[in-house]
Parts: sequence; structure tokens; C-alpha cells
Amino acid sequence: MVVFLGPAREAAGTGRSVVPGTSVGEVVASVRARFGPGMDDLLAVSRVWLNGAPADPDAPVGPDDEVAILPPVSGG
Amino acid sequence: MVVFLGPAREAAGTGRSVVPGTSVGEVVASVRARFGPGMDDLLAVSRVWLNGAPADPDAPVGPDDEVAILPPVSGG
Amino acid sequence: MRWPGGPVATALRVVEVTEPDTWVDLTAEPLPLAEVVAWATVPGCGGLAVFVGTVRDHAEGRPGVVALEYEAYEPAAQQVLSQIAGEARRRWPEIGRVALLHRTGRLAVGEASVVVAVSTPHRAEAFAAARWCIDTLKESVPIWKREAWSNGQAWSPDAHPLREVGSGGGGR
Amino acid sequence: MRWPGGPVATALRVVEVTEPDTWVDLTAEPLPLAEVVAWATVPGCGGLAVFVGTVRDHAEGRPGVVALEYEAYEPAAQQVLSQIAGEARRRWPEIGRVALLHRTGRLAVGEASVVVAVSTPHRAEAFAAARWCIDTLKESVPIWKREAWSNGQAWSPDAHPLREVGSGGGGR
Repeated sequence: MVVFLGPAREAAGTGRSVVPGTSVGEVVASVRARFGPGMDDLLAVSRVWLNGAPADPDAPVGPDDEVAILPPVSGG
Repeated sequence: MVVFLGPAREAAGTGRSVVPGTSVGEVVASVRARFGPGMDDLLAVSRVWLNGAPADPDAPVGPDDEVAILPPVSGG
Repeated sequence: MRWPGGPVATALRVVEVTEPDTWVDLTAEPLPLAEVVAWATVPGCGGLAVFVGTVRDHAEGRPGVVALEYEAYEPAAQQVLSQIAGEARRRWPEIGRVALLHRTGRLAVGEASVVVAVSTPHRAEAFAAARWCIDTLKESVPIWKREAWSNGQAWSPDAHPLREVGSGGGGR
Repeated sequence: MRWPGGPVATALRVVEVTEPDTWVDLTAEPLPLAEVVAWATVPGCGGLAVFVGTVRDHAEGRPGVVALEYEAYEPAAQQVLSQIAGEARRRWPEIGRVALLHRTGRLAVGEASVVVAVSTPHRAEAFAAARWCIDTLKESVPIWKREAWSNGQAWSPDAHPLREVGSGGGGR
């Protein structure tokens, strides 16, 4: 499961999606392949978290895990 | 009229007093003469105001004016 | 969003149990500013510094802002607020109480979006820690602001690439 | 104490008429912290920095402080609070609202003795101005603190020779 937040949700046209991949890096590659160039630009400045925390690209991803695409933040 | 504030009130044993003098400097000299060495030490670190604002020693003082002895402050 | 038994749930439970002097929250309700100020005041601490962020009526190039909408990645955002509070205590061990609350959802102009409160024995540390907390919050908490102004609406361009708490910068 | 027609009365009247965005007060009542925070929030200002000084349960060499008593030289002290607000506006023209309130009389441990609140469009100025205001207040306002602790009472040794507002030091 991939979660798209804020501007990434807008770029994806959805808040969540299931894409192929057994690692964080593979999931991100699938996201890149499925969505348009707007998502490509956003991924370049975004962070990717796994289950609520930063994760390496080679961290394994199973069916119950949540990968999140986090564009630059603007809280406060 | 001289007004003694905070620690100066304690050193003077009174909150207000009438002492001779037609200038701020003369009034302060009268205070120094009338009260003990504790007041002397306090005057060395105190400010003297006339009618609610800083004043020079040669500023004239009339019967309706108020000279204030202001020891180091501790508000906040 | 929940990760049963995962790191977030565990971290939140630990914070709630062991840190009665820390108050972090993400809430769709108006921020309880008066309660935060009263709560953060403790007998050992003579200084309390508070920062309140409020919705401005303008933004760069966007006159007549009428509302903001904040979207958070929950519960991860709440966990990062706890991390910020913990890191602030590590940097300023003299902290008595620390509160970090962020609003979510739609806010009108003048409403508070965030409040930070830090009490310490002396004022210098309260100011420094509160400043560090709000600066870090803006860079590290997964929250996004959408602005609605006189003739448009869009995500805020005033955004920072997400940083991990304590990855350098500012404060002690 | 009154000086009819003197400089203090004049200055206070000017402040009251021309500065609706300035709130200064000396009061024997509990400080209205919640009202100050709400009042200082204005649509043009996204940042509000607040400092609250509270009575600590200890002072240097004086364990078990049970109460403080603040004595002010009124109305001069109130006039100096107005001067500080004016000087803060001169240094940070972006200030929206500024509040400086000081309590007088007897205070129990945990009660607020002073509150400073400054709102500005951006947070850096709010923090800097609030810090300058409390630092200047402590040096420039004719107020004296008497401490009652476990086995004695005396004027606070933490005192500063009175300085005129704006006579150098700190801030911009």
C-alpha cells in the first residue's frame, strides 16, 4: 500500500494505491512508472517513509506495510 | 516631597518625607544627611527621578514636586 | 492509518506513560491556548515562552487569504511532535513542561494553527527552546498547508523538504 | 501619586488615544493571560510570541519560597511600560500588537508576575521583540520584589540599577 500526502495526493489523483514491489525502492519505481511527470518532479524532493518512519530503499515491503510519499512540508 | 521606594523605603523607615532643598541635588543631600549610612550605600546605586522621570541634580524642586529615590529594580 | 504493534503505536504508548510533563497533539478542534499556558506553568519554572502561529490574511503573492487547510500524516505526525519534545528535553534538560499542538482541517483567518509552550527555571532557555521547537516543527512534521485566497487555492509554496528531528541545525 | 498636568499624565493620555494596539498595565489582580493571547492575535500577524514570568518555588540561596510581593512606583512604572512598547515598535515596525502587563502586591508560587506578548507577520521578529521587551522591562521599570521564603523575607538580591528605556543594549 502506498499513501500519497498533500501535494503528492493531488499529483497521484488518489490518496492511496497498491503498486508492485517487495522493497521501498521497488515500490517507488512502480509509483514513478504509473504516475505522470508531475509525480516524477515531486518524488525528486520528497521523502519516503515505511510504516511511519524513514526507511532505506532496500527495506523489505510486505502486503501489510505502508509506504508513504511525503513532499516538502508546510506545517506551522 | 521625597518618595522612598522598595529597599529605600526600608532604609528610610518611611515611604515619604519632606526635606529641605530647592534642587534635586539639594534634596538628595538632605536625604543623605538625615538618614543613616544604610541610605548612603543605597543612594550610591539608586536613581533619582523628579515627577516620574529622570532629572539632573540641578533641576529645580518646588513644594508641589516629587523627588523619588529608586534603588536597583527587580521586576519581571 | 494504524500499524498494529508497529513502531508508531509503541512509541506513542511510551510517551503517554512516561512523560506527564509533555503535551503533544494534532487536533481538528480549536487549539486550547489558555489551557496550554496554564498547564505549562509549574512552580519550579519562572519562565514560560509561548509561540502561537495564526492564519494570516495574506501570503506571498496571494492577497486576501480567506482560509487554510492543514492535512497531516497521522499518527506519524503526532509521533514526530513527541520526538521534537524529547529532543528539546535532551538539548535543554532544565525544561519543566513542553507542549506542541498543531491544528488540522480548515482554519479561518486569525485562528491558531500551532502552539508551542516551554517552561524553564530561567527565561533564556525558555525562549531558545521554544524557538528551536517551532523551527524544527516546521521542517520535520509531516503536515501540508493548502491556501484559499481571493482568486485561487493551492498548496503553500512555503514548504521545506522533510528533515528528521535532530539532524543538525539550530539551538544547542 | 499624581502629578496634575505633569509629564506622566500627558504621556499616558497620548498612549491611550493613539495606540489601540498597545496594552500596558500594572494590576493587583491576576494577569489575564488568556485574554492577552487572544487580544494579541491579529489577522495580519502570523506569529505571536508570549513570555510569562511566574513565581518560582526557589531563589538563589532561598529554598522554599512561599510568596513574593511586588511594589511599583505608580504611575511612573506604567509610563515606562508604555515607553518600552513604543521603543519596541520603533525597533520592530512590523509589530501588530504588543502587551506588557505586570502584577503588583502579594503573589503565591506559580502565579504569573509578568506577561509580554508581541505579534508580528513572521516569527523571528516576534521572538526577538518579546525577548527585548522582557529584558528591558526587568532593567527599566521601577518595580521591586520582596521574597518570603522558608525562614526569612527580604528584597530580592537579583536587582539591576535602573536604566532608561532605549539607553543601549539588546535587540535591533
